Amino acid sequence: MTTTRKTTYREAVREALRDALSRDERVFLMGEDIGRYGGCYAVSLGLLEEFGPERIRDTPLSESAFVGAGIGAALVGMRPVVEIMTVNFSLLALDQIVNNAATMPHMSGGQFSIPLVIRMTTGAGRQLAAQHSHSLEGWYAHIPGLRVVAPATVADARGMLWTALCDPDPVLIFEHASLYNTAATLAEQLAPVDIDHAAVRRAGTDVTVITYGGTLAKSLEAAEEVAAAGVDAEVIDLRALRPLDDATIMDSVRRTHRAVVVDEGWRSGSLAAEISARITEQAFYDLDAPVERVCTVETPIPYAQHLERAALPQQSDIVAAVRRVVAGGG
Amino acid sequence: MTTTRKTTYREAVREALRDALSRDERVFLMGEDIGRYGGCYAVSLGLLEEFGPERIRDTPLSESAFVGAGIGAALVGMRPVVEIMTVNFSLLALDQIVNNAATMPHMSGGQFSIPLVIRMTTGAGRQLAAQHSHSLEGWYAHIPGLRVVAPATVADARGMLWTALCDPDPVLIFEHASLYNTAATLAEQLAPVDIDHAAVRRAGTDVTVITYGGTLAKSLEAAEEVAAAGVDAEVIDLRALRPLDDATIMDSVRRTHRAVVVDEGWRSGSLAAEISARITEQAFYDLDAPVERVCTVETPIPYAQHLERAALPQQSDIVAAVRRVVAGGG
Amino acid sequence: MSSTETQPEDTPIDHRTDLLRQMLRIRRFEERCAELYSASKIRGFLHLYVGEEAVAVGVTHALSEDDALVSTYRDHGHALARGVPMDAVMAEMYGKATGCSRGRGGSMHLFDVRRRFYGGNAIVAGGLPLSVGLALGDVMSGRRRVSACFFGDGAVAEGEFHECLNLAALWQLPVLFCCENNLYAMGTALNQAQAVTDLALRASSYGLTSWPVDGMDVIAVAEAAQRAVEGVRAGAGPCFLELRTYRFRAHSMYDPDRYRDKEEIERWKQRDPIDGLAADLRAHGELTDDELSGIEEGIKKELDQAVAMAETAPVEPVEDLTRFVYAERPR
Amino acid sequence: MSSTETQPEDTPIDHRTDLLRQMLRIRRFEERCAELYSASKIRGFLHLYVGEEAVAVGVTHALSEDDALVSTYRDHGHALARGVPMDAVMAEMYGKATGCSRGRGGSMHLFDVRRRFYGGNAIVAGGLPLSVGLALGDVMSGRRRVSACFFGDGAVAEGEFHECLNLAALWQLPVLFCCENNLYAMGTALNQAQAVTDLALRASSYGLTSWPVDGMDVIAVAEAAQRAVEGVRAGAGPCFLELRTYRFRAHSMYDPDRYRDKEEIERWKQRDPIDGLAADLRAHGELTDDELSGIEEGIKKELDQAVAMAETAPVEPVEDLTRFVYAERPR
Ligand SMILES: Cc1ncc(C[n+]2csc(CCOP(=O)(O)OP(=O)(O)O)c2C)c(N)n1
Ligand SMILES: Cc1ncc(C[n+]2csc(CCOP(=O)(O)OP(=O)(O)O)c2C)c(N)n1
Ligand SMILES: [Mg+2]
Ligand SMILES: [Mg+2]
Repeated sequence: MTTTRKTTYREAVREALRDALSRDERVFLMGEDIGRYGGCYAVSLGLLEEFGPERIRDTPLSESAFVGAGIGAALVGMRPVVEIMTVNFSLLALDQIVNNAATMPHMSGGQFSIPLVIRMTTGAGRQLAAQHSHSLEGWYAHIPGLRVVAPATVADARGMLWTALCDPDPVLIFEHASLYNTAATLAEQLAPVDIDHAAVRRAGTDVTVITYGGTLAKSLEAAEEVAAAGVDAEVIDLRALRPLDDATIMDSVRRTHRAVVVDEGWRSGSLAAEISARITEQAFYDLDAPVERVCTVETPIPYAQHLERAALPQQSDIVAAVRRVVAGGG
Repeated sequence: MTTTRKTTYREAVREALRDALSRDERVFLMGEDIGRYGGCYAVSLGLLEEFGPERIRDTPLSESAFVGAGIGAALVGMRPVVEIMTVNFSLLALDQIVNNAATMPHMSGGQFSIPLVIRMTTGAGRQLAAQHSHSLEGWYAHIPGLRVVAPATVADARGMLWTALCDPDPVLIFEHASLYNTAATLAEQLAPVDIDHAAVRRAGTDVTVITYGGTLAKSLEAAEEVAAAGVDAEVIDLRALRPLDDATIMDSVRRTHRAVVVDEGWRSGSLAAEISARITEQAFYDLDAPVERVCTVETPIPYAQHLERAALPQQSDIVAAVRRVVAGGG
Repeated sequence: MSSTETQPEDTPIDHRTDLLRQMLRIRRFEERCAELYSASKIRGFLHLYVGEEAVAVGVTHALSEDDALVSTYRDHGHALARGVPMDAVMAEMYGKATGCSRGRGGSMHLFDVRRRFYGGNAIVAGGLPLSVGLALGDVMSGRRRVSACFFGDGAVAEGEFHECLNLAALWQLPVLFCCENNLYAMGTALNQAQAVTDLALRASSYGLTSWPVDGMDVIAVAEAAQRAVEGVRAGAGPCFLELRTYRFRAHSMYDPDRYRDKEEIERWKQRDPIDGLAADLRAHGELTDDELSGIEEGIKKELDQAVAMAETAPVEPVEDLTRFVYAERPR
Repeated sequence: MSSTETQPEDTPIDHRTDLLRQMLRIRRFEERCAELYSASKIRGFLHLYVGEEAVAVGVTHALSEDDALVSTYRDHGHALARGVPMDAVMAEMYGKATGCSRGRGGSMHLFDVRRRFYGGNAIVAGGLPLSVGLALGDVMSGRRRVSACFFGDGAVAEGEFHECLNLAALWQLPVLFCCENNLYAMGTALNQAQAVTDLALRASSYGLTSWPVDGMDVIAVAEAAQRAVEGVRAGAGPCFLELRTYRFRAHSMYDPDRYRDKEEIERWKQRDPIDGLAADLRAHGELTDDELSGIEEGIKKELDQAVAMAETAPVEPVEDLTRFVYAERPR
């Protein structure tokens, strides 16, 4: 018999951090305002008091230096968990991530590994405007040498970190900012969580909706909405954005013959494009209708609520796309 | 009667710069080693002597500062042409490009425009290894607010710059490093060159090969190779990577019913994925076979010649993909 | 930007009262914003400037209309002091079409091209390169203008700070770097962020003129800025002012402010730039209770009107969502 | 890393001769590389260190085997001085499987985990954050090791330089910053890149110990590095050495070297660190012609063998192209 408890996504990440810090003394956290402030999303609140300033390291505003320092520390056997406040600011550390973390193991002929975890928030929906709202995880998913994951559920938020820390390669964890207050019931005894596979979050037979992170909930709600109209949608949560789990996607599409990809990134050059291209390549003859994408409108995210809403993928957009895909084709 | 002359791609870019500097006194160049050194690819050789240090500005190694300074200068009416040595180093300036240049016009409600041109080289093929060889123009093509072009021909290298400078928005010009020594015959009297449309570089009826920049020549050669075997390939040079010219692509695919996208970026999350997804969305029912992609293998580019060759899209890979696409389907 | 009447004394009376009025105007505006935030009229992030008003008012006082200003996400004070109309700022906070950024920017991204107010930058240190470029453009065009740039003590740790100070000094560009040292970057105290906490000293290592200023004294700020601007405008190269100040409120509306001593905050509040100047004016018989009430009255009226206008202003049509992503072109 | 025999004098004889030998070894290696480049045996970019050998040899001399070294694209000298076997370096230049990076790195990306040689970084200033992290990891693990990082005068302008110096000083990390000031970054002279060209002074503004060293004198470098390493290892925080040197050849094999005076180059060649030390040793009767020939002979043999081995070594199988993109996992 397992006991359970209600946990928020925020608490789940915190628990995961606390757990990792307790299990392995090589683990430490580094980032802006993770200590005294408690984390800009209050994720790491209390950890400084519990683990001390050596292991919960507040950094100056120097994204490139402290991300690079994380790489260096990983090279000598530490297990750093570096937090970048949002993916928007990660551009300042991109050189270190792309030119060092992603290349050194290969470029050195396998002499080094970089067991580094970088966490950052992503996504819009809170009226934070164009410099705090973008979804650039798709960019990172383009880079060989990186692993990219996006926990969309409380359980994944709780479980992915440890798996990522056990991985010998740099793993980037993207947490959609709108998820922190969501809650779910977790078992007291937690099983290990993989970071390799997509998950079918809702089984269905008529169409496959493929999504991840912040748009999973909207996709599930859209699936319920169309269910009322007799359309049975399968909803896949990618979980891992790099490498992608083609098998789970294709297995589903071969059964449903229709696919809609939902992604909060801008449409052109989105991760959704990659999924669409792969479905074309691997399941073209199984398709009864063209793959559709529901993405963010191609504009910097505006502040005004009605404009931001209009820019982002909404449940109604997903429903409409599902309807089109189901109506279309043969 | 027009007179003509043989010109290299390098000379064409230099001529374009000289021409712009002569035509408009608001134009100036800024970047690392563009003056006394003559440009790391000798593109700007002689311009310092001709136009002086006020307008040919050697900068310190400070990518973020001088790209941002270009944005600022554009905001007060200058027409800066900023050179970043390679797209690999542009990661250090990405914050300025993405968070400022691409957002300010929109974020300010249209109060500002940023008539800035940023040139950079891209691409591999010269054994420069993992920190000098990547093709990240696809990333930039993801960003609303930017325009992205890739001159693949000497004529475009000569003509695109002025059009870009006349554009009120930030335009990024990607020059594949392998092109500088290529040559072609240009008319003495040059017509304006647009930066909006793709170009059909070879007309054909059996399959559409879509490419740009450094892989255009390989694609054209592949087309000749398959022509010998009776396959008539149409080759499209995208020219503009953002916004994409869907009409030219779809028009062709609707005629040929088959498409291969060739792109030196890594496959996952490539620009090629976007093209594939768009073809699916807009011309699905015209397709006789799944769209194929020929991209770079997902690895940091290695130094050793045979490994680098194996990593990059080669003529033989394109030929093979064309053959598969033509053989496949109905 | 204020009264030009002069008196034999250094700082003429009207001028000082006007500075007080401007600071009060910012203070009252932000207090109202905090209320409106609680009422969910304003959303997103809201960073208040309460306690730091002397800096914005003193520096902008020294600038002429031609000069440019680059700001941060903590930009209400800068915008108002610079002359961006209060109703346009308030409408922006409401996300309305009449806002100074047409509702697209919100609190962190106020813009006003007519006042040469280049916004509202929410990437820490991200505005510095812009100011360097504005100055470069001016120099190359033969215009004698100054580009001033506000940023916090936190920004000093960023690589962009370093690149920009060096570039501006190397090219002797007319940039006035205004570092608002309020001792904290979010919850990170200056001495946890900088190995050397004397920021004016640090800046001088780039070979530019640099000095610390009491940022709680608007007269001191105005005088320092005046001196700095004169040098910069005259072509003496960039200048760096370390404006020592303090924010009385939390970093943003989300911040529970756990990282500061209550006593420290109280100590700084004793040096409230508004109270200080008001007391001084009173002591010198330059301000009566009636006059002060009159000022408050005027501000309240302006503020009420700004709120009323913002409340009823239209929003941008959703169809215009992608307008301005690219410049509008003649067709 | 060299003779441990000591003499009453500061710098024992064998030690000095060994330093000479190490510099000569680097010089001859690179001269051969230049030939091999012309013969298209070596490809890509090739940045020679000729003239700067005293820096690599002097600094590595002060490091112990436990210490770490982070290098740039101009890394042959650093690698050889650090003890990376010459045949592994040469094989890497050939792109062979026996290369110290298995042919994947080439000239700019030499690596050797056993010698704690962390490469070969071709992004200017990109190695600095790594060295800060290596040092951080050591401190957190309770190891008393030093992380040394080479970079050029050009790197000093980059934001990463600034962030790293501050972070290392703030956290008092055991990093030895070794700035190879050869007065040029490609074609850009130091005074065209830095408003303040005294780099040791600039570095000291971060609150770390810092001084300039004659980088053409290997003994001076070795002694300075020794002193610096002692302090760093003892926990006195990071240290910055400005090693004043000069490259005798062009920036890379592509560089026509148009931006420097021939006289300037000649003037510096008068201070060739190898000639200088050899002459000094001779003058003091510490080196005979025969001994020098013997050293040259030994180096030539090592070099010939390295080339011969590189010529015949196998290349990595094409099937292994994507090996090491991700770590190999037990399955
Ligand atoms: C590059 C970047 N990193 C992190 C943040 C998050 N952030 C916003 S304000 C702030 C503190 C900045 O402090 P300071 O520069 O001192 O300005 P102040 O808020 O005190 O006015 C931080 C860390 C950001 N906006 N940009
Ligand atoms: C970020 C970045 N920008 C530009 C370059 C191109 N580049 C390679 S070496 C170099 C000069 C560096 O000079 P310095 O740091 O003084 O080292 P040196 O070559 O003199 O040893 C430049 C500009 C690069 N590799 N990385
Ligand atoms: Mg502050
Ligand atoms: Mg140099």
